[in-house]
Amino acid sequence: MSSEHSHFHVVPAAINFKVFLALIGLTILTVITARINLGGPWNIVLALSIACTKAILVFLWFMHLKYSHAINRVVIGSALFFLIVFLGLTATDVFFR
Amino acid sequence: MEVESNYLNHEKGLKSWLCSVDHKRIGILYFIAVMTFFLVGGLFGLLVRLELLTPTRLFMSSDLYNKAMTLHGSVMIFMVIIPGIPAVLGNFVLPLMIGAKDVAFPRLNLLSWYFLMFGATLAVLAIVLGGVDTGWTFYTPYSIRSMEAVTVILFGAFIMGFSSILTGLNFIVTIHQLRAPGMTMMHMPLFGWALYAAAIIQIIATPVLAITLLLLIAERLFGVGIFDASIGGDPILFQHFFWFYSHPAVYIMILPAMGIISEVVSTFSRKTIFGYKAIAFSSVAISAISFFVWGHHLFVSGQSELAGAIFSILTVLVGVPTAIKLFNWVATMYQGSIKLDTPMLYAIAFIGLFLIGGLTGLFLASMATDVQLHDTYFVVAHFHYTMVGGVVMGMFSGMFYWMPKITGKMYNELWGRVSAVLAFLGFNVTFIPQFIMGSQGMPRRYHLYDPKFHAYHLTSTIGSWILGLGIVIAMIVLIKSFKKGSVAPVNPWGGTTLEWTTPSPPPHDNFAQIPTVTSRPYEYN
Amino acid sequence: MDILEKLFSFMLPEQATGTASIIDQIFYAIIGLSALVTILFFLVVVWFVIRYRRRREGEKTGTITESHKLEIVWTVIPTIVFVAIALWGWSAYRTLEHPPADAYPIRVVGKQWAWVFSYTLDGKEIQTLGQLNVPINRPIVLEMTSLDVLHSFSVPAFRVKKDVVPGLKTQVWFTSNKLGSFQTYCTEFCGTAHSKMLATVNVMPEQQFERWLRDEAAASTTASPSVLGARLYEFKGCKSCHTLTGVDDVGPSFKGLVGKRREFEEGAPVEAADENYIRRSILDPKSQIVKGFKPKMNSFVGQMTDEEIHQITQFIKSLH
Amino acid sequence: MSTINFEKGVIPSHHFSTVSQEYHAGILGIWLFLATEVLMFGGLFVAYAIFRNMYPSVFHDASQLLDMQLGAMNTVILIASSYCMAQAVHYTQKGETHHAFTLILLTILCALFFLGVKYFEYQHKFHEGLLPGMNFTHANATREMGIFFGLYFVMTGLHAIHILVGIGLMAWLLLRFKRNEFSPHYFIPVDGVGLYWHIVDIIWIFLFPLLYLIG
Repeated sequence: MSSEHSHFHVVPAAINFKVFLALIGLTILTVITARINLGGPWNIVLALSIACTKAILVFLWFMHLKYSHAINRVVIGSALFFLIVFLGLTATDVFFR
Repeated sequence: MEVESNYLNHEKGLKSWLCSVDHKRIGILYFIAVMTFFLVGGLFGLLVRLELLTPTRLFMSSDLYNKAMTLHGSVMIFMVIIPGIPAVLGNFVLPLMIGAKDVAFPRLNLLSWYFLMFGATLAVLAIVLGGVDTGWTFYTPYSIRSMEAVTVILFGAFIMGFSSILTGLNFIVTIHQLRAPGMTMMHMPLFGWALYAAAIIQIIATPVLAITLLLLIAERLFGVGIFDASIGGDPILFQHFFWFYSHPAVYIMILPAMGIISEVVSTFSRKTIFGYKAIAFSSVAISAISFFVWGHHLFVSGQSELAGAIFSILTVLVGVPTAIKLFNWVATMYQGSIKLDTPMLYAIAFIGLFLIGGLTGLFLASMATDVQLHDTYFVVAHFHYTMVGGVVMGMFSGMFYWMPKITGKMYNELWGRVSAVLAFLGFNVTFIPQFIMGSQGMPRRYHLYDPKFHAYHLTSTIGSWILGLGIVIAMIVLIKSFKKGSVAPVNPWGGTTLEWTTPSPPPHDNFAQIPTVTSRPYEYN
Repeated sequence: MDILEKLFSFMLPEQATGTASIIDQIFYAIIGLSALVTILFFLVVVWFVIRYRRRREGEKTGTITESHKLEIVWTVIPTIVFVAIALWGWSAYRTLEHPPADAYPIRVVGKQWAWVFSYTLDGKEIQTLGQLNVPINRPIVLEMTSLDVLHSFSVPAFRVKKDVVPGLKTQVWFTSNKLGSFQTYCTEFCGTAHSKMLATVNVMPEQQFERWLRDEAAASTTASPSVLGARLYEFKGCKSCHTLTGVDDVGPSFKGLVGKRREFEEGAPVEAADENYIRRSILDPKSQIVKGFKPKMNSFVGQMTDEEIHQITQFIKSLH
Repeated sequence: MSTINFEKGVIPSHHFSTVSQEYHAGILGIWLFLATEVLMFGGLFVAYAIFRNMYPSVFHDASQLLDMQLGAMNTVILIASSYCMAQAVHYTQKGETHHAFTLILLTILCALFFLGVKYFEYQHKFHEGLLPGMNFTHANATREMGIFFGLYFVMTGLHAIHILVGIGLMAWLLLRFKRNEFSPHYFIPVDGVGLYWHIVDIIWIFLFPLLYLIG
């Protein structure tokens, strides 16, 4: 039974601050790049990938998913997976009608 | 003789029940709630069948018939078979079965009961306000234009969704964190695995129902336009949103029932379950694949042919784990020592009826035959075979199996068996004619119908009386066993799972000392 | 396959198109398989229950708890059989989905609780309510849409069914090879009179169909506005709420309406109902709800041309 | 990377055998709840993705009507509040509860500021007639723009409700800090509310580019 985790990792203040700066930086980046028209789907791909990196930063450090039990990663991972299944299969209908 | 304290006489008074955080008492609270809703839903089912006795109007107007049909569907699904087995038997038995003193979050467990009651009162309010006539599926655009009570029942269903999420959340954490020492996942009884698989679906599917209902409420109040074609929205998108929850939801209903059948068949055949790993993994496989198949509800709704083909193939794949389970249960009986007590009777009824339910699903999974059978009484019979033949029979099998442990008294065995036989016969007389008239083209949700179907409807209505009688007898026998009946032994059926090691009824704290588990659950000799 | 057909043909309606047998074959195959599996299961369970009934408490029972060989067999075989059924169903669906190029188009409009079919003959549009007349042995394609909520056009005898969705064009096609009339149902719940939203498909010889079409086209050019208004009274659904007998229903009766004083729930009353009053209650009914009636009527903007409004007004005028 | 040892002198609730078992149960429970939040908003993102592909130009024009500066400022504020919350959890674990108290207060202020900006944006839209769906009355606008604003109001509205709930939770935390219930050995509620707040922030991180920055 999972009791070997009797200790708990404390995320140091320095890492929190670095993550904070990275998030602010990425926000500024996404605002700037939104103005340049990269043509085709690239604008949305770039905007989404920036948003995903920001989300991953928050997940791993602010929410200390990095140091949590593996089951928590499985939980949030499966939530995102079934979301993609939902979008994917609905798209096979809506855009091929 | 001093009565030893158990969870029933541990403390007295209504307040001790309504604010109890003991998983056993919450199980009883849910039992009372689910049984009342079952009576209400069943009554409306009988009224609908009575109205269909004659091709023309008998005693209901078309509007009233549509309201009765909608109410039968909504009450039975949201208030009876979704909370039914997990909240009543799961709450009571799971902690005992895995050697825990209580579920992980007792207070959330009580909150989930209040969510159900609050949601149910909203639904009752909707009936009083004029009723809902959209069918339990609330398809747009009709549900957008329908009367104002629909918003109230939508909000009620939204609230009840939280009850389901909290139960699922509680069970996942309980199974992960609170198993007795030595009970690895592969030593956990199969009812635990079934509740775990159902809880996964409750966690992942119910939020999408929540957002679907919110979007529909926003559509009705503010005209958001997403599902309304007049300004570019897409009514078929609502069907995608609705069925992404509602098809996995039918597996929330059936998986716990399958868990009960694994327990009952193994105990009443006094034989280790056949293929423990196969059944455990097929439960989780079902909950995973169930999220890929919802499109078979849209084969003829204007869905693209590509999506139809993909959904058709995925739908038949979800039938494979179910087939594996049916084979394993029958294989368990081989070389067993089978005793046909009431739980076993209901379990065998489950195997027979759910087999037919599953096989008739094949007609609806293949696109060509679905063109002929979609939205006819064939579909009505199919889902009643899985929902009543499956979930309700499984629920009664589980209730008769654990009632001695819950009440501490033995139920009346003779009347238990009578109820099983009556329910089985009545069920078949009610729904086999519906298969036939369905494939002949009799559409679903019809208040007035073509006289050529009269004979089938007549037989079906008579069958519904027998089914109703069987279920009422079963309920009386169960409820009476709270008051009267001989004192139940600690282990009336010779079960090997942990809940049979506690006295019946179990003490407030389940186990004085948490047991250690060494062997797999079903070792008989 | 034909033994299955003899055994289970009572479950399916008559076959009135060439393609119906494609679907019926799959139906018979699956029901044959299901019956076989159900009987096998029934026999095995009954045999086990009798053979291994409990003779005395605590007797020794078998020790087989799993057999990989058996489990692989009853995993692989159902998978193959099920996937085969799905693929067969899909290939049959493909042949039924795409109409032949020379199919005769008929437009179908589903609206709350009636089906309107419209044909075109050299530029003129002919409409029928609830009666779909088609020539025999000719592919017909129905281009369908809905004016309000979801409906579904289903003709069991033709093995044809497709939802009718507002804002989307859906289609079905068939080639009837049998004369006579066949029942049509609406199979998607659409409200109060969902069970009365029926229609009949009349399959007639080619010449009779051509002659009927020409007569209809001719009739619609010579008929007087009030006669055409009478047809509109039915087509546009006025009939379901306004009677012609003077007895009020969901809406006020049309009999003797012209010239009557009209008092409204709100707003100034109209002394004598005239053409403008009728026109406004068609285009903006909610602004002129007569006292004692509920605002149930939706606006007909976009659903009735000015000429049609003129025809219905002439018809109401003729009812004094 | 310092760690805290749990076992010293803390009694778990009656049905848990050890404190760390109770802790991990609590965290798993919170993550499961966060999964339901992600899936609920996920449904809205699916609807957004479908309608954006259906009407790309309409979404492009409608997005120009939104004020990008306000959106960017709100994003920065919410990231800052998320940082404060993460630090608050850090200091609670370190035992400096008074420091954590001020940080949570700061987070609440950021959240209130965010809602203020949102209120101003909504006010501006009501005034201009950019309302959802049917009652969309903005001049020279196509019919489908009602859908963009329908989605906009549902997404940002539901998000704003979650911010309000977050403020309520944090106020409840301040109360418990006052009664100094939290210590390096008992901080599950602080960690839980922190996780909830970070998910609300992540949802806005996705909302901002999708609604305001359609290139």
